[in-house]
Amino acid sequence: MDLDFSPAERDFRAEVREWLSTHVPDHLPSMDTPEGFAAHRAWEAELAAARLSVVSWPEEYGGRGASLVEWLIFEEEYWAAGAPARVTQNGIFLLGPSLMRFGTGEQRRRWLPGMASGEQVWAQAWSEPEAGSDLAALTSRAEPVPGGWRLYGHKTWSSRAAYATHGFGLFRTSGERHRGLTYVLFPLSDVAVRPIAQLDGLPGFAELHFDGVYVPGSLVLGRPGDGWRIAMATTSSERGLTLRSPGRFLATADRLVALAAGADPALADRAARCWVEAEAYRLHTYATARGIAAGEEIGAEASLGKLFWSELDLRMHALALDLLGDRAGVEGWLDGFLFAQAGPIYAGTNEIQRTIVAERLLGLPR
Amino acid sequence: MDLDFSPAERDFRAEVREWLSTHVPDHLPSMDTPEGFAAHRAWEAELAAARLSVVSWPEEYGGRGASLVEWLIFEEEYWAAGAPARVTQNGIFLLGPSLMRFGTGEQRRRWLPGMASGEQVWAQAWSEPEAGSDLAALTSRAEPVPGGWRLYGHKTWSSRAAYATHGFGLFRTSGERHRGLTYVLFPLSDVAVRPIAQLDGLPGFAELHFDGVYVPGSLVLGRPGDGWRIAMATTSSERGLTLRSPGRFLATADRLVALAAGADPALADRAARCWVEAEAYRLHTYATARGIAAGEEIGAEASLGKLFWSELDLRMHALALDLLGDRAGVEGWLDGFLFAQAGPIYAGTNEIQRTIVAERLLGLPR
Amino acid sequence: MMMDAAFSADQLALAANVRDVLRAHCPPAALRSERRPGWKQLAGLGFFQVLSPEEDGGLGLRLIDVVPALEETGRACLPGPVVETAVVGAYLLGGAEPVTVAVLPPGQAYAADADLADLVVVVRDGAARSFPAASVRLSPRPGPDPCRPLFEVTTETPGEPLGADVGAALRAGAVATAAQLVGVARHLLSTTVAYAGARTQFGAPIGSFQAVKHQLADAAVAVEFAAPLVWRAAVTADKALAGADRDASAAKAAAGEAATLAARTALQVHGAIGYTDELDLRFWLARAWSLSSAYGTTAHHRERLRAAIVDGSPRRYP
Amino acid sequence: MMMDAAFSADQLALAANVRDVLRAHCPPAALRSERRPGWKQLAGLGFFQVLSPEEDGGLGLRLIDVVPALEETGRACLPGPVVETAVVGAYLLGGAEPVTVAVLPPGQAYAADADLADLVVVVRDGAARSFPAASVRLSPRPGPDPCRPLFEVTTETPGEPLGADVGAALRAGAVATAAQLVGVARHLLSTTVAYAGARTQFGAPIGSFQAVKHQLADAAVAVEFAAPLVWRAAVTADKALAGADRDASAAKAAAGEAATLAARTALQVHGAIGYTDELDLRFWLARAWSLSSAYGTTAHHRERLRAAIVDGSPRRYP
Repeated sequence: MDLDFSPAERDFRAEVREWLSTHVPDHLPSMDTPEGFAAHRAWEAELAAARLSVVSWPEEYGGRGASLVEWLIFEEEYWAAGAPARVTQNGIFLLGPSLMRFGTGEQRRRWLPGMASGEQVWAQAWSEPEAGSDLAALTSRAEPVPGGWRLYGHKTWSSRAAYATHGFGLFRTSGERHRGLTYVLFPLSDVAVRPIAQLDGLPGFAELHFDGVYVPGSLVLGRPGDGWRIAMATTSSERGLTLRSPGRFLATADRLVALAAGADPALADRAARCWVEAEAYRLHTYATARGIAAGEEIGAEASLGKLFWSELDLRMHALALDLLGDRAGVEGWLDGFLFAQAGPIYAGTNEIQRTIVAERLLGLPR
Repeated sequence: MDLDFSPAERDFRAEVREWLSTHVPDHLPSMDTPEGFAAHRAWEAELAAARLSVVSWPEEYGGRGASLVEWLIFEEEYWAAGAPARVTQNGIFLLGPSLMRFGTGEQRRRWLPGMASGEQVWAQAWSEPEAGSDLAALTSRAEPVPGGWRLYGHKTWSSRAAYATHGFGLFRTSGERHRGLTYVLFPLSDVAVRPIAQLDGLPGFAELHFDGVYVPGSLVLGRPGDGWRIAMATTSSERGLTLRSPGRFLATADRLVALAAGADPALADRAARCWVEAEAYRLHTYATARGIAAGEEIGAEASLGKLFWSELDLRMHALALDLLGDRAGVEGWLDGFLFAQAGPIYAGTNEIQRTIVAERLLGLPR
Repeated sequence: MMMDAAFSADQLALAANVRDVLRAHCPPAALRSERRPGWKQLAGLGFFQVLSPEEDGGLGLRLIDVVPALEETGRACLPGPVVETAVVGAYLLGGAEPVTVAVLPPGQAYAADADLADLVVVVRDGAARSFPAASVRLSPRPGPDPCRPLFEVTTETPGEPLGADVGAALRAGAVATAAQLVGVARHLLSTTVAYAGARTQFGAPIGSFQAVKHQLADAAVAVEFAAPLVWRAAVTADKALAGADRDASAAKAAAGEAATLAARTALQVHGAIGYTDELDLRFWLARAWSLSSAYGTTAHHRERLRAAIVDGSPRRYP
Repeated sequence: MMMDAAFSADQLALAANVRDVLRAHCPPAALRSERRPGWKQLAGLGFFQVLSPEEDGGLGLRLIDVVPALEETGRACLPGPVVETAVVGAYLLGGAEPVTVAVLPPGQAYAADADLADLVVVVRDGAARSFPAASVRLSPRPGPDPCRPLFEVTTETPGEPLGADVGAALRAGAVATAAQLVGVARHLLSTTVAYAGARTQFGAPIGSFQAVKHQLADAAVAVEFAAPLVWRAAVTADKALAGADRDASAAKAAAGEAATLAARTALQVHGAIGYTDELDLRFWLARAWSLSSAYGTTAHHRERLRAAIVDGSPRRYP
């Protein structure tokens, strides 16, 4: 496979690069502070106004109907330009694709445009205190009431929930382990949200307490009992293409290589290795995109990618600390270092990913 | 703890170094060939004549009653001098300690001196085709007959058995998984031995077929049913101090460092790391020796050492191949490379060692 | 896994042909008894002239077109100087006549498979010279791979200087070897998965233990992400793009490391039996080790990458 | 594990005293509320004068004598400039008066814990100068460790030159920090083992899964074999033997890597909760990271080791 881009793709890249070069803000405060959250949301609105917030979505929802390859190009340019992390990411990368695939026409029209513009910011609510890796053990429940459901229970590790407007998660509607789960959207206005401070002291996560929160039936995605299947499709896209596009790692690797110039050869060696591995992830992703364009489904293969990028991200940030010593914080690498620590944990721990690779791709016995 | 040696220890080191400097043969053929086996046995006899074959054994069995520290000193000098691998090692390092601890006075007097002199060369016979890591699943059996036992069954991966004179192993005398095993010594003259070629094409292992081989009762070590307990004591010494003394790794690391002079800094870095790790293994071993001298038992701790040296040995030989490229064979590193591949497998696989460390030392649940 | 998406139908069809031929004519048993199994049949496909110009009777394909087929030669552990004859020879000699070629690249002491060669190409000081086999003396030297023996080459004639681009030929040799290493690694993985599913210990197939699963998953990740570097390197080599040497080094280093990891994992999962002549595994272990040091060791390519990327100017984007 | 055998009864008794004091006066809760928990009580033991000569009112001990006690300060995650005050200060200042010391070593941009210092020692161009805290300006700078804040130090006076052996002082600082890192790693291991025994997923304690066991075992191996390098470095530093710098680098690099591995493993086993303020774990994670770059990063010490061992003359045997 060539990495030759079509004239249209080149034009698109040029347009994105040009726009970013004049719009990317210098440095926003952390999105886990109130002022940072507001600043990130304003940035999302600016992106959306240029129709660059969700380029691969259909035009009617705020996108451009761009191809997967164009989306990858957008991401490369976005991160290379040093643009901010996306405060909308749980919505646009996790819920959005599920809505497009499993939502009704009305649900799509109602929720996707606001997600694309950053007007609504969505938090995911998978985990519970006793169900982290083992999602089928969830106990939070949705009880049927006339016209809708009432939610009860306790979710945790809900990213962004401290400031988000809406949430989505799985709630138990029957006792069957996997088939008793239902996928529910909910406004956070009615939910008791308790922020959880992370390593950096900021509330990147929150606990959600549901005490009979009412949601109308129109907020259930798919059919009751379909939640597991929809969530697996969602987490598979989370593990795979959409959450962690190569652009981010390419940009990190390029910055590392610049840092390593003149450094001890043993450190420079590690930087060169990271650069090559980011490139490998890029090439692999283009091949996957071509496969998807040709009608292939991305399933357990996504686990290979998740293992690769999460370990690469750890190595890159460890190298940055070795290169910078106590200047890592001042040079802006500490947030990334801490975030990289979470890579092998979220979206299915790497232990779970290894088991998926072994059983589903390699065919080892359960 | 200091690494200060006493005047007596220094004198001992000087004596050993002096003797080796005038006696170590240039290069012996592989001990897995008939001529190499004979040459190695002749070398063992030469060592024994200088009372250097088993320095830590009591004088009556051919040793010098040396302390553990002196034994470590001997080993450092032995490998630093480039002396040959020990063809007697399964006897002197595995069976010998078990005989001293669990054997009768008569058994000790009968077998230890010939083991020390290399007159008898012992092969170990633990594994069976269906019981590699899972020794308690052994099915080879010893049936009681007047005056002794008859052995039936099939052992495999018996190191050195192609040319050895005697063997030792576990045989089932009752159905209880662990407590039905008995520790038996046997002459190889009555056993059908089928050599197994290794990666290098030489018969480093053999299969042993027992078809009612008779052994007198005096060849059972400990009581019938005690085999598991005795074997565990043996494999613990195999994992620990006796089989893989630091001297060997120190010598390898020193040779590597010499090879790495002038090499690319990334390779030199790996060589320096190996050198330090070999030193760490040495220091750790001296501390262990001091602990043993103070009356501590070496148990599950041995697994830590086995994990460390086997992984270090792999890294050292991989580095040698990276430094030497296609000259690795000519420069004499290929045998060591192949042997290092077996390190994480024999004497209890590293997976089993990690589980032992986790459960017995760290206290994780079974 | 999804990597097939990287190749065209024609490229995959060539690989499928090679695979079928090697299944029939280079089965594992042949590795013990034949020096050149399957070569005649591959020659019948035109495989050894695949890169030669059509006017010379070759197939006129590019390096990228044979990457999947080269992977199959690694997967089958095909003995003999495959890369030398089909790739390096095509670059250096043009390929007017079908000859078997052995190569002594710079930085290496010995020529692999020189016992089978019609021509031995020696590259020293940036220049390549070819020697008819009859004019050189070959002395066997120990190496890890029984099916890829090493020979010291002593020349007594000046040989014939070759005018072609030596750098391009060696670069193609490294990329082709990387493709073979990916195939070797894939075979090691699949054969180990099969063994782990069949072998039981502690009352269960060993492949059901997490420790075995996770080791194999890590090896699978390494192979999966080495493969795209190989096709990328073939493309940039074909187009002689800036960065072609860098990409070749990335491919060779990553494929060598993936194959070495797969070999280590295979041996660890098999246990002692993997170490012996009882199984065929040892041929692929040996191939992983021997090809890792062919056309530059992994360490050599890592050094070149450092120079190209950290000391060079590593722009990625078009 | 068996490493206690490396120390004398007196050395272990001092460590036990420190441990008891810190259990009582520096519990995890204190890390959230106090800047210097346990310091008064440790001072009462003479801990901060432990290396100072007896004629100056110190205990006159050697560095090796306090290695186990320093490990305990790491195990307790004791905040404040412990190594600076008890070790580096003793080497540089003699220790006539009990003062709290912060140090800005060469190669570092910021002084840790300078907010607590009576004296700030700045080492530049091989010379050390001391500055009374009142004479310098401190500007906080971001770092990973909430209990070990970093400060940029701006001096406006010439300071007082210190005549002592700066190299020996920094070397002792590196070794002492390595001892703390071993203690940090041990705590990370034991607290993670406890969590893995209690937390259930998929119907079993997660500590019963092989993947968790084997990760923890690997971290235990790293800690177990870093520890002897630390006591070895303390001994050679005390005796000012040739190779003392090399041994200090070996200790610091190995302890830093062991602690970083233990931190990674702890976080992976804990999952998302390990990442948060809900647990105390984060204090030890932060300490592992922050001490890894104190008195030279791991990479710096690896570079020094390469120079000393491969380019130097690394004889080991007496």
